[in-house]
Amino acid sequence: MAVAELELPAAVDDGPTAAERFIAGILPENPTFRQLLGMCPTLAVTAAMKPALTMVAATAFVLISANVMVSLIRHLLKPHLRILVFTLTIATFVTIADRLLAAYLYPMSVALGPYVPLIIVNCIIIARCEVCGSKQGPFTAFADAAGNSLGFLIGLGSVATVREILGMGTWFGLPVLPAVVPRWVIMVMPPGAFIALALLLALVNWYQARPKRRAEV
Amino acid sequence: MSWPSRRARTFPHGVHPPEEKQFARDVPIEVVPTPAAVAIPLLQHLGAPCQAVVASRATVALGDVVGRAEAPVSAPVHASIAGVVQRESVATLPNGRHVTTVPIKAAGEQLEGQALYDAHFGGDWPLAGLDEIAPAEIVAAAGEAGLVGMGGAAFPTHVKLAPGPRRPVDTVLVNGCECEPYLTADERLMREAALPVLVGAKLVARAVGAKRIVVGIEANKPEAIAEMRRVAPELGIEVGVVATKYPQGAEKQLVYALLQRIVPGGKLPLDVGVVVSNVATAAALARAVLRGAPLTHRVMTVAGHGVREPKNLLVPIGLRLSEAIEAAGGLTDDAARVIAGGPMMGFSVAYLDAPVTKGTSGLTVLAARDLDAEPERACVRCGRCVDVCPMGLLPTRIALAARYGEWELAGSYHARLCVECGCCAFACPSRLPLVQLIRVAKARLAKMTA
Amino acid sequence: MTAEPVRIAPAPALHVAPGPHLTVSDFTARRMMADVLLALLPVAGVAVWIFRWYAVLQIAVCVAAALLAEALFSRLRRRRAPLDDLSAAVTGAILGLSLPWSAPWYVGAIGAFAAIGLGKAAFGGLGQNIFNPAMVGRAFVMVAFAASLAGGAYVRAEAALPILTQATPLSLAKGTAGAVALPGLWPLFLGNVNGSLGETSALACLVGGLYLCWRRSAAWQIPVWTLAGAAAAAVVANLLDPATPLTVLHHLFAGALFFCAFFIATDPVTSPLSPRGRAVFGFGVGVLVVLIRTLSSYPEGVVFAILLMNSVTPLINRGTVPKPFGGAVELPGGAK
Amino acid sequence: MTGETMALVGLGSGVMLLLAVVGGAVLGWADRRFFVPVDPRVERINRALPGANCGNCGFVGCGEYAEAVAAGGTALTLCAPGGPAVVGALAAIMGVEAEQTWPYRVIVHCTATTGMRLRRHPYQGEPTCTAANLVTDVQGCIYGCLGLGDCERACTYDAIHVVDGVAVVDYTKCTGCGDCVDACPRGIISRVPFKTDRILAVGCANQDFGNDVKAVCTIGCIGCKACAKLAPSLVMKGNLPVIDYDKYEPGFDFLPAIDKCPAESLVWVGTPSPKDLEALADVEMPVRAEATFDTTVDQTEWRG
Amino acid sequence: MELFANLLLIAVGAALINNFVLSYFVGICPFLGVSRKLDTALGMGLAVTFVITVAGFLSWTLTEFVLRPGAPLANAVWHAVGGPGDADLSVLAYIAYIFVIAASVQFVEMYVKKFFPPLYKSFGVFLPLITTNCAILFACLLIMKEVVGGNWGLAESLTLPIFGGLGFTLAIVLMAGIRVELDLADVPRPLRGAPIALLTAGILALAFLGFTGMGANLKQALTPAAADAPAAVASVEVDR
Repeated sequence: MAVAELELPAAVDDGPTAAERFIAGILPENPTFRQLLGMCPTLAVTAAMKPALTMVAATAFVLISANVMVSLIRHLLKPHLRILVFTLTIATFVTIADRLLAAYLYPMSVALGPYVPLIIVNCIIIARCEVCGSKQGPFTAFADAAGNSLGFLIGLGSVATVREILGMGTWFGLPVLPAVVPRWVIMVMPPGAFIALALLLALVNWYQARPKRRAEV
Repeated sequence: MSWPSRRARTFPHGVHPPEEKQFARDVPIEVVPTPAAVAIPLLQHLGAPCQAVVASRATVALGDVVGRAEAPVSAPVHASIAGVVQRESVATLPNGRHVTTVPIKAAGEQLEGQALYDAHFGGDWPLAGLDEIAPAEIVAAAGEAGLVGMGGAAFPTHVKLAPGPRRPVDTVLVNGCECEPYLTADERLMREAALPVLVGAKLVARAVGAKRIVVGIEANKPEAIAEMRRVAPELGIEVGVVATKYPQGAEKQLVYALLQRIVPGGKLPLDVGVVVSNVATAAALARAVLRGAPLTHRVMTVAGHGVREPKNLLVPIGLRLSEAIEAAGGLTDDAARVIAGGPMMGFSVAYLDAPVTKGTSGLTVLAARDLDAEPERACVRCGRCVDVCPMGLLPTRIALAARYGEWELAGSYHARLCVECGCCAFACPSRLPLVQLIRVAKARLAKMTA
Repeated sequence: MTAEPVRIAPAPALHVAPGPHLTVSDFTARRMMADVLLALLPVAGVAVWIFRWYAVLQIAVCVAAALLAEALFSRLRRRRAPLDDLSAAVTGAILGLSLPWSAPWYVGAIGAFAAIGLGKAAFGGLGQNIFNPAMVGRAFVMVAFAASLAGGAYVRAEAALPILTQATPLSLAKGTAGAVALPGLWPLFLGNVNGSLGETSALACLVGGLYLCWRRSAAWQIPVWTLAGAAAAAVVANLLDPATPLTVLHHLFAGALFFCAFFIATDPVTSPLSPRGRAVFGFGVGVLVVLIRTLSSYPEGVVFAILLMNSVTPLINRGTVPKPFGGAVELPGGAK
Repeated sequence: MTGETMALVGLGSGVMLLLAVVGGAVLGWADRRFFVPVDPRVERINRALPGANCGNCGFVGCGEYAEAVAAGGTALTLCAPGGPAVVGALAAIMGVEAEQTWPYRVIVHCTATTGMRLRRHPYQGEPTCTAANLVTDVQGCIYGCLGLGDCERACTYDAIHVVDGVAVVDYTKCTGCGDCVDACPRGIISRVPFKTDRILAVGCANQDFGNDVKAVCTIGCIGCKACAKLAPSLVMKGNLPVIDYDKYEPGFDFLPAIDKCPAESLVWVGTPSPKDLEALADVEMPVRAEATFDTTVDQTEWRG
Repeated sequence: MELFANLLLIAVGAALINNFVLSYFVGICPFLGVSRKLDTALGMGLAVTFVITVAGFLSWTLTEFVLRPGAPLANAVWHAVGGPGDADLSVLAYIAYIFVIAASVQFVEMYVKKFFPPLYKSFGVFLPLITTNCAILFACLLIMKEVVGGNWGLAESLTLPIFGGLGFTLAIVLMAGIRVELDLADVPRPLRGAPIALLTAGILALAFLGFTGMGANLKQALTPAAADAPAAVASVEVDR
């Protein structure tokens, strides 16, 4: 997953355009479903929509800031130090995000607990810095980060939707299932996270394989 | 001297397939009339093929050398009828070997009927003077007569009897178990020709320098045990009764049952000081040494619901399988599967023009009703195969690894120790072709190390 | 992967096949499953006797849902539904018998779908699942519908049958330390107590289980070592905490231990292959059951113990490959 | 900004600086102390390889192949998925002059469809070629294709299929990786250089005498040697003609040989994509998989 | 005795009850990525355990002496420059931790590469990944929280990472055993790879739920007097 990207050379070519990067991040290279990156938050904070979206927002802030920042300083980077620089850049922005959350959305900050600082080690961000930020200009880096943030939103949003509706009968805290429908408490617990993500991934894989199968028949 | 304990002895695990010996156990050995032609395969043994030494249209007599062994591990083949040599052809033997054969068209005077039977088993068998024969002489006679193990392994006997400067052999086991269902050829041999069998055993012991000779017979052959016990004391040979259980006749299992010696994995009985010889091989050795006669005929059983008159036949090597079946009355209408050998380890054949070889101990013909109609299902890991495996392996794991191409995994489960006895597939409730899959794994592993 | 059976044509159209050409006639995978169903009869009988229509309904729902799920998931994979191998029916029956009488119908149905779908079909179907399907289903609904399946759910003041107004023995033991009178050992053994449908009568489980072992449809090592493991752990628990109301025999006869030992742990697919592995597996199940009963907040530990040991089974299998005949043996001086 | 904040920032910076200095010093020391020399080319070769770790090169993975290439003495052309482009890249890294060569493709040496095979018998058992090959009399010809599709399952590129009982290569998809060559238990698939879009192949593997071939196949090669007399790159090996593809001349007129063949054993196969023919900047392909016609059913010991 | 009971609780809590992978979802990347073979999984688990312990020790040191409000070293400098009250550098925590982790991982990588080449060859590529292994940062954060709160000393701060790492090792080894088994299974195509691994993890998580409540009961059993004190095991109230 991230390994392959980390091993890539700091190539000189220009790579895809900003628009291509943006589009690719949303679906074709969706960080959650296609690249299986950032699994920790996808499992940990998706019991309900609200924390999930807060998480996405914090991640998006860090991702965009870090990607643009790395892009700006890309000519100064020494290859063997780049990962360290990325990490420290990310850690700085995460600290900012964490303090902002604590200041303005205190209940959310408490609810997300250590998962906000864990954004530092979210593979998506390092992967984007490595693949795009360290090689392309700030505008492309911004588009790339934005696209991937949207992709992350889709990933977390879909998992959280399934879990919150099945587990609590609500969506964003608003009741959507009638009270007679039994609530599946398991969905808001750890096993439910694994199972929901597994089945969603299987669904995506199945959908991907479908047209090919048709063509064969 | 008789076997110290009269209690039947055996080995761990194994299965009890239906014995089905009733078809031909009480039918005396019958001599097949000389066929119009035979095809002598140039490779009937484990090892290198022979070189044909007779030209097309040459005339040969019974017992003339047709193919000469040129490699160390090989055995010559001889004409089994008198006649005229035809152009070489190929044949696929039941075990899958594709070999060149030398066809011989019958011509001239033939040794037939009772005369042929007497030449094999009748007449006098001198008991005195056996100890004066030089071991080298016995080995040479076995080599010239083209003797191979007739229980099915078909390993050249002269190689087995001259093991070289390895550990000393103290015991010769004569294998009269015949644990395969349906087959009764060895049983008939022991009942009708106990003397040549025991004389042959004596010669084997003389050749390898063993002091002790034990005949192992399964408990379900009381007449054979009685007959052997009648003759054996004269020659100082013990007769041991072993439990009726499959695969009692497998070398390592027999060695364990009779002597409580464990043959280490990947080693031979020789490594624990034992030579195992089949009763038919012993009889053929006696004939080769004392009468100078090559291996041209053998006794085989043709039995099962699929043949009209199940019989034990004395047939010339190279006889077509279809003619052997005709001699047993032909196939019934519901015959479904012809098996060269017994039903557990034999190979199914469908093209009946293939020739009989020195190792063909019988033909089992199963009717449709003998075959299992249960479909193959998923392995439920019940462990039956583990419970029955006489080698103590995990057949289902090896087979599954083979099915998914995980060869190293199969190897790590000791796939190469499998003796392909078929116990696992016999016992499998899901009807998986375990033996076949293990054989695939073994072949692949052999290829990988080669 | 299954070979399409070739139709046996009349002679002389001979056909070929790999050896051996004989197979044991009275033992098939289907027969094994049928044996389990047969062995469950006394257990189900006791359940119906104690819980009446509740038991009938619960078992029927679970079996029907399991069969339906099997058919559905086979269809999704475009394969023939192997309903005739009876494995789905066994899963449904065991699931049903492990549920409380009071569980709503949808609990059984969802449990059966989780069992067959998540526990079996997702791993490739019969013979390839890692976890016991029935226990996956049971654990799924146990966590999903905690309110319907917790200890308290077994008790209904308004129930028509008097026995259903009593708490289950293990809930009693969990709830108040030592103060309550647990049911005597005889009622526990015979089954005259509240509890999940199949677990109440140790006697019925023993009868059915012995039949299974006698038929060799279940490996005898597993129940023996499960009970041994539970007994050993219970002895230790009693030594550490002499005040506990649960004696060793209570641990054995109360709850689902007997049902687990004979019917759940013995599932051949998810238990180790070799006799030695089975012993380790059984012992582990027994110890974990008692450990979870005494220390966790759940009154009963069978479900978790089975799932935990299932996850260890591949490692057990790896560690207990039997020694081949003559494999690594050094001969002591050649002959003995 | 108050002085207090300034002081705090200063303290924080100081701490970070101290950490950085300590960490840097330790790592710098470790870097020298624990230095392991690595050929820089290994890294570059690793990047040039596709990273699929398919194992076709015979090494455990791309990494090991990269090391072997960098160490020298290993052919640069072993990477089948990478194709000519990778060979070129490796050659550039290793500073080797690229030579002219041809794309490799596989040929199946059997063309008999189900109806042409004689003495076939219904088979009950594991439905794979490798397993069926252990059973006698599945079909009369013990050399020919068994048609149970081991090659089809082995192919990563969906380029070989069993059509009417015989394996047929789809040359628009074949990359010549040779997985099918290894998968075939009868060894009737070989891997040869395609010097033109279509090349001549011997579509039979039966090495028996003419009469024995006729008994098992309606189109098998009877070993008449007619073709060998008419085309120099066709040589007889026993009873079977074999094409020496090193001496194969694309322009040679094979028509007389084909016309003369009394069976139907000389066939035209192939159409490699033009892309491959263009991108020929690679050295000679040393791995040339020859069909072995290995029919031995039972390599294992026989026992009683 | 009480320290021992506390340590036992932390150990059981970190390894089983709130398993890092199955309950907190940290370290999922290596859990999914390096669990294909048993020996690599074991190696990875032990590598993580080692690194996490080193990082835990370093983070305790940093927190205790530099980062926590009123830490002695920071305070000394602070008062020397005449700052009022206590110095609070906890805002630096994340940056400091990640720096420490990155440096120690790189050190371990170089060390292993030099002295254990076979080990490096088998999972060398995953060593850099440990840097981005959330389990390690997560352990540091938990330790920080408790140390800042004044609850934990060095013993507790080492017990948590050691047993958290062992819990991770347990989970990844179980997973590897199962996945090796699944290589011989006909798993439906869309589920192959990550989905079936996640599903297996889900069922494992389900099984580990059996340990729920064990901490409180254990504490009650060990220290009857402190029965009503809050559990010492750090808990994160996200998914409860």
